Amino acid sequence: MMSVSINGVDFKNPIIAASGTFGFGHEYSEFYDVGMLGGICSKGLTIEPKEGNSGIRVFETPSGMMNSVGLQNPGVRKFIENELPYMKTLGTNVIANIGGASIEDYEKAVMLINETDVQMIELNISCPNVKSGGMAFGIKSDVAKEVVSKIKAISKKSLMVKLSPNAENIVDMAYKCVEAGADSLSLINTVQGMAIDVRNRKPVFENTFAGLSGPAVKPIALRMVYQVCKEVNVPVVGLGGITCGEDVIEFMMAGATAVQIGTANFMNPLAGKNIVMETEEFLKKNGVKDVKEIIGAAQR
Amino acid sequence: MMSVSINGVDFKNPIIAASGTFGFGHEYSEFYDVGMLGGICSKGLTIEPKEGNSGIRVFETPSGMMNSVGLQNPGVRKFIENELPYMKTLGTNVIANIGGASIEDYEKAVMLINETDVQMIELNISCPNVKSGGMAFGIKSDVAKEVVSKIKAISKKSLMVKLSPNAENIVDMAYKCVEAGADSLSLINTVQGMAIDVRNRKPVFENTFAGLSGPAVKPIALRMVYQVCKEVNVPVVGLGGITCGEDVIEFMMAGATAVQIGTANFMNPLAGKNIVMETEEFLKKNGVKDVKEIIGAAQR
Amino acid sequence: MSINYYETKVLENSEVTNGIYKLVIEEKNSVKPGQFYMILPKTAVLGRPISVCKTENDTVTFCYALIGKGTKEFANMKKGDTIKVFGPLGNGFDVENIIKENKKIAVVGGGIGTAPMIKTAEDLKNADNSCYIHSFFGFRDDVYLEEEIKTYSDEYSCATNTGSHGHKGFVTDLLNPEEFDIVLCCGPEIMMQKVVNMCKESGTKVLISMEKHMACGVGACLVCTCKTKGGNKRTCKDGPVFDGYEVEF
Amino acid sequence: MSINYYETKVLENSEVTNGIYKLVIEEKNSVKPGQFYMILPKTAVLGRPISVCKTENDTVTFCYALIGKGTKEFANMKKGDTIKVFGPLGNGFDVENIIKENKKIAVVGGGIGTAPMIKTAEDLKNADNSCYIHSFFGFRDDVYLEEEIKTYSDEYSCATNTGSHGHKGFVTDLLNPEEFDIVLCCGPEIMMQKVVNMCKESGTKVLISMEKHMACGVGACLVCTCKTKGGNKRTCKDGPVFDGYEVEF
Ligand SMILES: Cc1cc2nc3c(=O)[nH]c(=O)nc-3n(C[C@H](O)[C@H](O)[C@H](O)COP(=O)(O)OP(=O)(O)OC[C@H]3O[C@@H](n4cnc5c(N)ncnc54)[C@H](O)[C@@H]3O)c2cc1C
Ligand SMILES: Cc1cc2nc3c(=O)[nH]c(=O)nc-3n(C[C@H](O)[C@H](O)[C@H](O)COP(=O)(O)OP(=O)(O)OC[C@H]3O[C@@H](n4cnc5c(N)ncnc54)[C@H](O)[C@@H]3O)c2cc1C
Ligand SMILES: Cc1cc2nc3c(=O)[nH]c(=O)nc-3n(C[C@H](O)[C@H](O)[C@H](O)COP(=O)(O)O)c2cc1C
Ligand SMILES: Cc1cc2nc3c(=O)[nH]c(=O)nc-3n(C[C@H](O)[C@H](O)[C@H](O)COP(=O)(O)O)c2cc1C
Ligand code: FES
Ligand code: FES
Repeated sequence: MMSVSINGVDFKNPIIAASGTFGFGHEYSEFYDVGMLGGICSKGLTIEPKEGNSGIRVFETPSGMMNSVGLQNPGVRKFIENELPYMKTLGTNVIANIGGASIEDYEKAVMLINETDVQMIELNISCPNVKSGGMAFGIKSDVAKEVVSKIKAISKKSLMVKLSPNAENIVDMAYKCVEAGADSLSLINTVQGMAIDVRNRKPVFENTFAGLSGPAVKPIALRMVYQVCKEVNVPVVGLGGITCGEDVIEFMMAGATAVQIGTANFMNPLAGKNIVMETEEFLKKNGVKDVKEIIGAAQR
Repeated sequence: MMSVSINGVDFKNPIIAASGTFGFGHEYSEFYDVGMLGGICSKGLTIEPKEGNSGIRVFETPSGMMNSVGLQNPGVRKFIENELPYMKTLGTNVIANIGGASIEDYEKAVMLINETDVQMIELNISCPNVKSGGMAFGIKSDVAKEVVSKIKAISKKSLMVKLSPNAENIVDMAYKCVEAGADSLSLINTVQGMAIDVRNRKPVFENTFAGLSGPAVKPIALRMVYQVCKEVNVPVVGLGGITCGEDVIEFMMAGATAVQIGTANFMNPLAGKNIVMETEEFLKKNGVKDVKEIIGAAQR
Repeated sequence: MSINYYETKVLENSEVTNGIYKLVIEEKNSVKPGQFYMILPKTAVLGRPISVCKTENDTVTFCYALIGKGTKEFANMKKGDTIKVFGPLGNGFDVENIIKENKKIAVVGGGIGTAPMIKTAEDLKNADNSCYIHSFFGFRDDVYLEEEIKTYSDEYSCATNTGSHGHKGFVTDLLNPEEFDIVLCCGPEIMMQKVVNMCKESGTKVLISMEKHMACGVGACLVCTCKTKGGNKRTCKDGPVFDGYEVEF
Repeated sequence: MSINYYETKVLENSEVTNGIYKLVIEEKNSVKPGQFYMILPKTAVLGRPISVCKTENDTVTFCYALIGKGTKEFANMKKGDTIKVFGPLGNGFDVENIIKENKKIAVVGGGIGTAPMIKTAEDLKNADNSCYIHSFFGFRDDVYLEEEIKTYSDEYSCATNTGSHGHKGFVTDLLNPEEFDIVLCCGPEIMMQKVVNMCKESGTKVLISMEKHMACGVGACLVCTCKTKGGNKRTCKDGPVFDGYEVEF
């Protein structure tokens, strides 16, 4: 009743833990059997280990939060060596989220992931592109298209491209990424925001800007998912502010085949589990036999 | 201590009521002396009267709201005849907010406003542009540039252009509008969002999308104001989710010369008054003699 | 008017029947029937418009249905808690004028729309005890506010969809507008439309209290527009009570 | 571990001195000193990490300073209210090991950082009543938790910036690490850095409890990173108690 499939990869249910909010699955395993989730996206991985940003890394906003972790991660090799074996024991799909500051970075990371048994790659194109003066790959469709087609050419895994809501034109971005070979899309990553510490007269974050997530952004995320689903014919995974079963239903009715849960995990460590149960309950209550029936139900 | 000036227009303080949230000043005058505000932006005006959208027009979101009023307004002529005389008695600056579905609409409206004694025009370029298939004027910089330069050519009033956060590139948009002659800029208008009624399996709004405002969008608005202020050398009026004195300070430290208060009026009918007082208090407590001192203090 | 959101005390908050709650707060403002308050949940941005059901000794009583996030928060309040309210708002029923021109009055309520009709009937009776009030209340299944309305009615009729109480069917099955000088009505839009159509047929005056989603509650934002023959009206400020002949459904 | 956010009862919530509050909740989990709970304000997305100050008969006591939005909401709670808590979290001080290897112990607290040091001293004494504890507490002006710490200290010294109580100046003016086998410390980062430097000079062991903004509280999000000689550590999971020699300030 709850299973969905994305590009040949089967998910026992459409609820996936979002990258960067679920570590490599260890921590939340202390709270519930995370194998009940449809999948887990790893923390964003880069070819070399990254220390992440200095200064404050998190700031609460009304119904949301901003983070500036800066892709702190052990690097792809250590991930494969130390984290993946554990993740594979969890009994759910493992999605490797890959970041990079250059196309070569992405390529190297993907080559290594190719040789593992992760089910899917999620290509995070929100990373600052060192070669174009730090503007993220995910802003201009043509820049994104280049990296996606290069990665598609070498990827042996199903390739999901994770879009940034900061893209100049989300629909064009989606279209170009699919054109370049994306097997599926996920959206949204965090929305660029900022805060100012009025006592120090300085931005709160050392990097000035940070990424906004959580319930505050849900209306924006849902709108983008709806727009993108209307335009492309690959599976779309929706996320951004989902905290309950009804939110999942909204994203799926907008056209998403599956969803991811990010900030909600922080609001309640059992969020993933609860959301799976709530979604199932909603379907039962409303006489929906198969979750796939509601995908795109609100498109018109 | 609180006065600022935008392009030759003096404001007794930098707190202005935002368009569409304050009617023409009547209603909130029942609650406090709205003459204590720096200014009032009129409800968005079009050359012809507009009935506005049908169906549901408002929807609450986490720490925000979406609206789909659809520019219901009596038209510029009736505004001048019935509303402006009253607004002029309020003892504060009157800013006429102008919308339109074509450049000719904007031009006609501005010609009429030219002949009145409003202090300023705020050009709302978020309106759907009928000639370009309904995409708003405020999305692509070049489209915006055209309308702004045409209006600048005929406007006898100080011209403030109100930017949409849905612009493809907010900095480029700001830059082009200034190039085209904008005397000042205000941002942000509402962020495009949507909601789905999971019981009816339909978008909540008849127009599918609606405009998100309120505290939820503040981090995004502040970021855009900061980015724009860094780039342009005309006064910028910041808005989006401001609900208290410290929020005002944040926007001004980001570079704004003044701010507008929208959704906050709904959360508390005395919001305008309270925010003026809180801002003044903050300055006093922190030994700031002139509010102008803090403008741009957090820029770096 | 010096009203504004302010914190007041919850004196009582209890479930009167399945999903229907009664809330009593400390509040001194004088209120017209049909007027409402904006009640602001702690976790919300927008107030919830709730009609006044009764006023008495510096208290105001509301009756509300459990719908979504806001009313769920309200349902959890206890005596002694504080709550932010703002009102009374809206035009309300003009009892003085109604009573001056009409002697036989039908008071029609559907579902939670019965709440404002309690105070309406009470104020009519208080204004002129000799007026004749026949109240027609319709519910899905559970009935509530019956004792209250009976106190102020010369006659009372009830309908339920399930037939659990009174007539099985719609309250409109029971109403004959011809018997009345005026019909006063609050309930689901579909029911009010039916009532108005019936009144039009018989030429009976009818006032209805409209329900629209609101933001400002004071007439400034235009999200609560009600289309009428005389153009767009603001439900919060020009209404919620409108002449049934004027409203375009 | 079966812990999770859950609603528990507020048994007491009172201001102990200007802007400093004591909160007692019903809670049965056993807690190590230096561990903390995430306490979730009703209007917030993220829990507020607050250290345990005392545990007793199925209650946990916190002591918190009024800082911003969340603690302001906490300050308004009354006895009988419910509150969402999640804990205990973090490593805490390993009392057994500390007491095994150290007999002369300095317990140093600055400001609200004194809160976890109460339970730390208490648990040390409970583990081995023969250990010698000298507590050094520093405050800006008002002093608090003095009676509590005295109960578990063989000696107690106090410093205030204003000189209103005890030594005028910093608590670090009073501490001589050479006199101790180990120093246990919680307070503002700048103070802990000073303490660690002093300990390094005298070669004294030092454990400090770090304070970082947090989101998940369980080690999954990496927003609470503390840089150490051994690489990035998570304050919520690997800490908040770290070896002072390891932390890179
Ligand atoms: C003038 C007026 C008087 C009313 N009087 C009563 C009354 O006496 N008792 C009672 O139970 N209800 C009354 N209502 C309806 C009541 O306002 C809604 O049931 C309530 O706002 C639902 O809030 P929620 O947070 O539980 O629901 P949610 O669905 O979570 O609310 C989301 C948003 O939609 C709005 N909303 C949802 N349903 C309605 C609705 N039917 N009407 C207006 N806004 C809505 C909410 O105010 C909120 O802004 C009245 C409405 C109006 C306009
Ligand atoms: C392990 C640990 C133990 C703590 N123990 C105590 C204690 O026993 N008593 C006490 O009074 N305080 C303690 N603090 C600090 C306490 O968490 C903050 O004062 C509190 O979170 C402020 O919340 P606020 O909503 O009032 O402030 P706001 O500034 O409105 O908070 C906004 C956001 O920033 C975070 N934040 C703000 N200041 C701090 C801070 N100093 N440390 C961590 N996060 C912060 C908040 O958690 C919230 O997410 C501890 C912090 C940590 C990390
Ligand atoms: C603390 C934190 C760290 C994140 N790290 C990553 C990351 O490494 N890679 C990535 O693609 N997205 C990352 N994200 C974005 C989330 O995966 C998600 O796209 C975003 O938070 C929106 O979803 P939400 O509102 O459900 O949190 C991170 C988000 C947060 C809050
Ligand atoms: C109900 C409503 C109506 C609005 N109408 C207009 C309008 O007519 N013209 C305009 O330029 N902006 C309009 N806006 C946008 C606001 O002026 C403001 O830009 C936006 O709401 C963000 O500010 P806030 O978060 O403080 O509300 C409207 C906003 C709301 C909520
Ligand atoms: S709710 Fe704002 S005009 Fe009625
Ligand atoms: S708060 Fe998430 S890792 Fe520490």
